[in-house]
Amino acid sequence: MKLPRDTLLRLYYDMLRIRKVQLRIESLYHLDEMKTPIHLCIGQEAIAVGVCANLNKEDYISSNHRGHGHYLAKGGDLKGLIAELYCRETGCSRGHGGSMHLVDTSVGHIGSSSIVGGGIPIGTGLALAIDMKKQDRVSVVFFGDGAADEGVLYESVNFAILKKLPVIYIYENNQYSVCSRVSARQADEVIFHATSPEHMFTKTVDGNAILEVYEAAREAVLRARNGDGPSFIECKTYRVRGHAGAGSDAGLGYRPAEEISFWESKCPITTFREKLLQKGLISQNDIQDMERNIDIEIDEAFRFAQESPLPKGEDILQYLYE
Amino acid sequence: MKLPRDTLLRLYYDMLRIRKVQLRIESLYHLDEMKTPIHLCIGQEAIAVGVCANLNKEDYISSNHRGHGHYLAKGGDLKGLIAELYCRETGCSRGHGGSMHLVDTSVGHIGSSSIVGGGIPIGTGLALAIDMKKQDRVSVVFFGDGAADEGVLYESVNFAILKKLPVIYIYENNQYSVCSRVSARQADEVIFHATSPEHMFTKTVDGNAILEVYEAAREAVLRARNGDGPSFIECKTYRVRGHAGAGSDAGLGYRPAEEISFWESKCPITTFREKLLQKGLISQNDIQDMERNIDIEIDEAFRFAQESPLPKGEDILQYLYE
Amino acid sequence: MPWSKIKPELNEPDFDNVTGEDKRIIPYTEAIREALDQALMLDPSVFVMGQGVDDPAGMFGATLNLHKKYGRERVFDTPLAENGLTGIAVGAAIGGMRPVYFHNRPDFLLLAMDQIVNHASKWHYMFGGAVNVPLVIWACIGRGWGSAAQHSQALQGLFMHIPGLKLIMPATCYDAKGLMLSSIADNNPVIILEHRFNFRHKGFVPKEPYRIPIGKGMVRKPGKDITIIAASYMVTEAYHAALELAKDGIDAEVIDLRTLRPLDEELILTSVKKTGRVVVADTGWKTGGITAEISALIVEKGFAFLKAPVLRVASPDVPTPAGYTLEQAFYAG
Amino acid sequence: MPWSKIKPELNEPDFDNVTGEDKRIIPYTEAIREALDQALMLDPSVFVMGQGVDDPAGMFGATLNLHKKYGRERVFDTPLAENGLTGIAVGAAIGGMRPVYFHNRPDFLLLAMDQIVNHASKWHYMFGGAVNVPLVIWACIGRGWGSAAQHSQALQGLFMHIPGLKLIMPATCYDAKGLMLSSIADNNPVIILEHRFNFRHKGFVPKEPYRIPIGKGMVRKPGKDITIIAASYMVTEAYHAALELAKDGIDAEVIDLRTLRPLDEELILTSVKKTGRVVVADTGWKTGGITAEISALIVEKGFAFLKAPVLRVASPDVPTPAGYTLEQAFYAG
Ligand SMILES: Cc1ncc(C[n+]2csc(CCOP(=O)(O)OP(=O)(O)O)c2C)c(N)n1
Ligand SMILES: Cc1ncc(C[n+]2csc(CCOP(=O)(O)OP(=O)(O)O)c2C)c(N)n1
Ligand SMILES: [Mg+2]
Ligand SMILES: [Mg+2]
Repeated sequence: MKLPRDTLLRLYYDMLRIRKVQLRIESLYHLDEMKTPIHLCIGQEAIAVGVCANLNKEDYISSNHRGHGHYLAKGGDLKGLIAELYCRETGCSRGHGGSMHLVDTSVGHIGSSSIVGGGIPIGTGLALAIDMKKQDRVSVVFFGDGAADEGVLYESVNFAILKKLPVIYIYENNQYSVCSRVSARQADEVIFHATSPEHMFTKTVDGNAILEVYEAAREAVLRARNGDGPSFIECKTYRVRGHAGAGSDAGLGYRPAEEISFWESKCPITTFREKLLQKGLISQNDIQDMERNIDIEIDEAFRFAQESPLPKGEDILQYLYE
Repeated sequence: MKLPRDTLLRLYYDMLRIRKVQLRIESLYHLDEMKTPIHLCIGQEAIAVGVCANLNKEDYISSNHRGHGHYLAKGGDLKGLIAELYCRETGCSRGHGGSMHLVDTSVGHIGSSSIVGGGIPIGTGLALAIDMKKQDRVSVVFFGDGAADEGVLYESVNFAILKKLPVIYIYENNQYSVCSRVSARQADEVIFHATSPEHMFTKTVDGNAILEVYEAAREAVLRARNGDGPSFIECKTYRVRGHAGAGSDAGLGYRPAEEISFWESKCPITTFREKLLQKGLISQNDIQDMERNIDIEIDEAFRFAQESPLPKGEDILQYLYE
Repeated sequence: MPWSKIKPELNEPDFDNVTGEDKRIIPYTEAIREALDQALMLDPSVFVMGQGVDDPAGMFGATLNLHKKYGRERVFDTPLAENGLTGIAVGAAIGGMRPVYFHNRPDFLLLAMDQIVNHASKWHYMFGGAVNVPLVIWACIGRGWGSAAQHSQALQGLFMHIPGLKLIMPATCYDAKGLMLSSIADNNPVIILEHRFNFRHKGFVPKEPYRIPIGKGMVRKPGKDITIIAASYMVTEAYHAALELAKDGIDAEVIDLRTLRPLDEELILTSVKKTGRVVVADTGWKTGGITAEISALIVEKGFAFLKAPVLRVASPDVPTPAGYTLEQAFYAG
Repeated sequence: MPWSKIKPELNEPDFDNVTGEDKRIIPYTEAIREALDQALMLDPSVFVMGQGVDDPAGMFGATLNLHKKYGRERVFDTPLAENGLTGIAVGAAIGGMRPVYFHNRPDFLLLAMDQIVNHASKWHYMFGGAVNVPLVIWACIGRGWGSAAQHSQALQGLFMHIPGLKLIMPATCYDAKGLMLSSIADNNPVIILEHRFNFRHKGFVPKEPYRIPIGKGMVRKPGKDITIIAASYMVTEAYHAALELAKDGIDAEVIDLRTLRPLDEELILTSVKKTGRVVVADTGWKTGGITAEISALIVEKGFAFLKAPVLRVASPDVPTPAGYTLEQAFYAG
C-alpha cells in the first residue's frame, strides 16, 4: 500500500504528539499536582494512531485505563485531557473521572473504563446501536492482554459475529498485565485467531509498525462499513514504562532488562522517522517544526489546566442522574 | 474398540435405568406431589452413562439443572434423588435443594448448580484440587449449549489448559436453551474446537451413540489420568421433552415436529438395544429381567420417598454455616 | 410450575376504588406488554432484548409476540452471557438507543453486576454528565414450587445500595404499565424488579400510554394508628393485613413505595408523623435489606414521632430452601 | 500513588494500651503476611491465589515473596477472569483445599458476584450441609489520589446482605493477623475487606499464630455518654473523635465490629443500653449500607434505650469522584 505523503506525515505527527504529551505528563508527575493514577502508553502510540487514522469523527471508540493515546488519536481535546489530570472543572470529565476516565463525545469517545475488559461489551453495544440506526459508523474497542483473560471478551465477540456488527477489536498485546506476563495467564495465542475468516477478519500485526497497524485497521474498517461484520486485530507491542506512574520499572526485576531495551529500540516513532527520513519524505526541518508546534500546544494545555478552577466540594451530588 | 459383553450390558442397563426413572417421575408429576421444577434428560442418557462408565467412585462430576442422569450415572443414591424430588428430610439434599440441586458426595457428586454455566469453574476447581493434592482422580463437567454462551466457559477452559488440569468438559449440545436455538445465540461451532491438540483434546461425537461417547470419554479420562491435561467433548444430542416439566412441548411450535420425531427415532436406548439384539449380545429375556429389576428398585425408591418425613419449618436456619 | 397450586389468579385489591363498569381490568402481564408495545410504537430507539423474549412463553407473557409486530431487529433473543449483554445494552444506550433488557430472574443479574454497578450506574457521573445511559433492566422474582436458592432471590437490597441506579418495584397492574413507560423514558439506568405473584393479579389499566413519576410512592390505604410500608407484592399483603387490623379497630395506613431508589422520604415521614408506629415489609432478606434502610431513615429523621420500635417483616437470613414445608417457614405472607 | 501525600505512616491508636518494651510493633501489611505465612506452613491445604500475588508489589506487601518460600504451586498468579477464578476457588475448596483469593480492590468482586453469591454462599445450605466451601476472598478498599468511581468502592453493604457469607473488616494489625487466621480456618466462605489506609499503620502483633473469634466485636474505648460503632479504618477515626469529645467532657464508647456478618448484636445492644446515644460510622455509601442495618437493629431491639436518633456517618450517595476537591467532600474522616 502506498500512502500519500501528507498521510504519512500526519501519522508521524500524531504519534509524536501523543508521545510528547506523555513525556510532559511524566516529567511533571513528581510535582504531585496531577493527583490521579497515570498509565502511560509510551511505546504503544502506533496502535492508537494507526487505527484512528482510519476513522471519522462520528465513529466510536471504547478505551481503557491506558487511554491517553486513544483519546488524542481520536481527536479528543488536549486541554480537556490535561485539565482532567489536574482534576479541574474544565477537564473533559469535569474532574469527576481523572486519568482513567476520559471522554469526548464530540469526537466519538464515549468514556473509558478502568475495569479491565469493561469497555469491550460497551464498544460492541455501540456497534449494535450503529446497526440498528443504520448509521455509517464503526465502533473500535481498544483493550489489552489483561482484558483478554476476561470472559466478557468471548461473550462480546460471539455476539458481534452473530449479529455481524461493525465493530473492530484492537487487542493491544503489550505482553503484561501489571507485572504478570501473558504466558502466566493465557494458554496460548488468543483463541479468536482460530475463528474462521467468514465470521471475522483476524490478523496479527507488529503493533510498533504504524503502517502495518494502519493497513490492517483499514481493511477492518472497510469491512465494517461494508456490512461484513467484526474484525479482531492483535497488535504485538510493549509497555516500556512501568504499569502506572512515571518512569521505568526496570528496577522491579519482573522482566529482563534486555527485553525492555529490545523494545525501546523498536520505538514506533523513531523507527518510522528513520523510514521517512531515508525515503526523503520528511526533513529535519519538518521535524523541528512539528516538535515546536506540539510543544506550544502542550504548553498552552498545561497552562489552561493549571489556571482552571477546581470543582467545588459542595457540588459533589451533581451529575448523579441526568 | 471392542468392549466386553458385560460392559455393554452395563451401559444398556444404566441408560435404561435412568430412562425408567425419568419416565416414572414424568408419569407422576401431574399429581403435584413432587413440588419442584423438573428438567428431564430423556433422549440424552447416553452422555451421562457413556462418560461416567469411565469414572471411578472418587472421580468428581459437576452437574447442572438437567442433572438426574448425571447423578444416577455417577452412582448417586436413587432413594436420595426421589426423596429430594418429594422435598423430604431424607432427600440427598435434605429437601433444601430440589430437583436442580442434587448431591451425593459419597460418589464424587459435589452438587449441581441451576445457574447455567455455574458448575463449569467449580468442576475446574475440583481438578485444581486434584492436581494440588496429587490425587489419582479426574473431574468431569457436564454443561449445555446455553452454558456455552457464558464467558465463564472461556475463563475456565483457559485456566485448565494453562495448568494442564485433569478436567473433562462434556458439552451436551442439545441445540436449545429453553426455546432458543443454539444458532440464535452462537456464531458457529464452539470456539474450543479450534484449539490446537497439544493444548486440549477436542472431539465432537454423536451424543446419542453410547459407544462413541464412551470411547471419546475413555481417551479423555486416560489423558487426564496421565497428566496430559483437559479435554473438551461435544456431544450432539437433543432434548425430546419440553425444557421443564413433564411431557412433550411439540405444541409450542418453536421447533419443527419432524425435528423432534427425527431425534426420537435416534433414541440412544432403543438404537443400542437393536444393536445388542442384532449381535446376539442380549436376549428379550435379559431385557425383561433388567426392566423388572429396575421397576422394583424404582417402586422402592418412590415408596421410600413418599413415606419419608418432611423437613420441619422450624429447622429452617440449620445448615447456614458449617 | 403449576401456578394455580401456588397462587390463585385474583383481582388485585381494589386499592383506589377505581373499579367500575367503564374501567378496563386486564392481567398484570398484559399491562407490561401494553407498555412495551406502546413504547416500541412511539419511539424507534426503544428495543427489547433478553433470553426468551421472542419465545412461546414470552417472558411470562410480558413480551409475548412483540417480535411478530416489531420484528426480531427490535425484539430479540440473546445469548445467556448476562455480563456481556448488559455491557452491550449499556453501549447501545450510549449510542442513542433505549434498550429494555429482560431476565427471568434477578438471580441472573448477579452475573452482570460488573456492568450494572461498575459501568451503567457510574457512566453519567464519572464523566461529569457527558454521557447518558437510558437503560431498563427487568427481572422477576421467583417464589414457590421449589424455586430454591438460585431462582428466587429478591435482590432489591443490593440494588438499593448503588448510587446512580433507579430501582422500581411495582405493586399494581396500573403501576406496572406506568412505571415501565417512565423507566423507558428515563435517561438513567433503571432496574425494575417484579414479583411472580403479582403476575397472578388483574387490575385497572387505562389503554392510553401514561407515566408515573419515578421517586414517588403513594398511600394505598389511609390510616392513623400505624404505618405499614411495603413495595411490590408485599403491598397486597400489607393491604390484607390492614383489613385484618381494621377488624380489631386498628386503623393502619399502607404505603406503596413504588420506587425504592430514589426513595420517597417525604411520604414516609409524613405518615410516620401521623401514626408514630411503623412496620416495614419486604420480600428480601432482612439483614442489610431494604427494610434496614427504611427503618434507619425513619429513626434518623423521624425519631421524635416514633412511639414504638420500627419493626421489619422480611425473609429469614438463609438461602431460599427448596422444600415446601421449608418454603412455608421462609416466606412471609 | 504517593501514599505519603495521602496518608502519613503512623502507629495505630494504642487502643488496648498494649504498647510496652516487650511488645512487637510491626506494619499492618506484615501482620497479614505473617498470617498467610503461618497458615501456609501449618496446613498443606492452604494456598494463595490472585492477580499479582507473586509480583514485586506482592499485594501491597501482604503476599510479598511468599511464592519464593512456598513455590508457585501454592502461591500463584491468576488470569484476571474474576468470576471463573472464584468458581475455581470454590471448586478447589470443595475438593478439600483452603484457597485464599486476593484482589486489589473490592470493585473487581463485582465481576465475581455470581460465584460468590449464587454459589459459594449457598453451597452448604442448598445441599443440606453435605458440602463445605472453606474459601477466603480478600480485597482492599482504595481511597484517594483520584482512585475514582471504579477503584475505591467500599462494598461491605452488598456482602452484609448475603446469607451464608461471613464478612470481616479488621481495624488493627493484631486483628488483621488473627482474623485472617480464623478466616482461613473457617469452613465457610469468608470475605475480608481491608482498607488501604490501615496499611499505613503499625501496631502490636504477637509472633505466634492466634485466632480471633469470627462474629465477635469489641469495645476499643469504654465510655458512658454515647456509642460510636465502626469497623475497619473508621474505628481509628471513631477513636480520634472520641478523644476529641473527651475534651468537651463527653465520654464516648467506641465499638469495633470486626465482623459484620454475623454481627455481634449483644455487644452493640449492651453498649446502647448504657449510653442511649449512637453514631454508626462506615466507609461505604449511606443508603442501604451497613450503617442502615446497624441502626435498624438497634431500633428494633434497643428502642427503649434510645435517648436520641441513631446517626449515620457514611459516604454520600454518589460514585466516588476523582478530583481531590471532590474527594475531600466525599470522604468522612
Ligand atoms: C476487572 C479488573 N481486574 C483487575 C484490575 C486491576 N488492573 C488494573 S490495570 C491492570 C492491567 C491490565 O492489563 P492489560 O489489559 O494488558 O492492559 P495494560 O495495562 O497492559 O495496558 C489490572 C490487572 C482491574 N482494573 N479490573
Ligand atoms: C445464568 C443463567 N441464565 C439463565 C438461566 C435460565 N435458564 C435455566 S435453564 C436454561 C437453559 C439452559 O440451556 P442449556 O445450558 O443448553 O441446558 P439444557 O436446558 O438444554 O439442558 C436457562 C436459560 C439460568 N438458570 N442461569
Ligand atoms: Mg497488557
Ligand atoms: Mg441445551
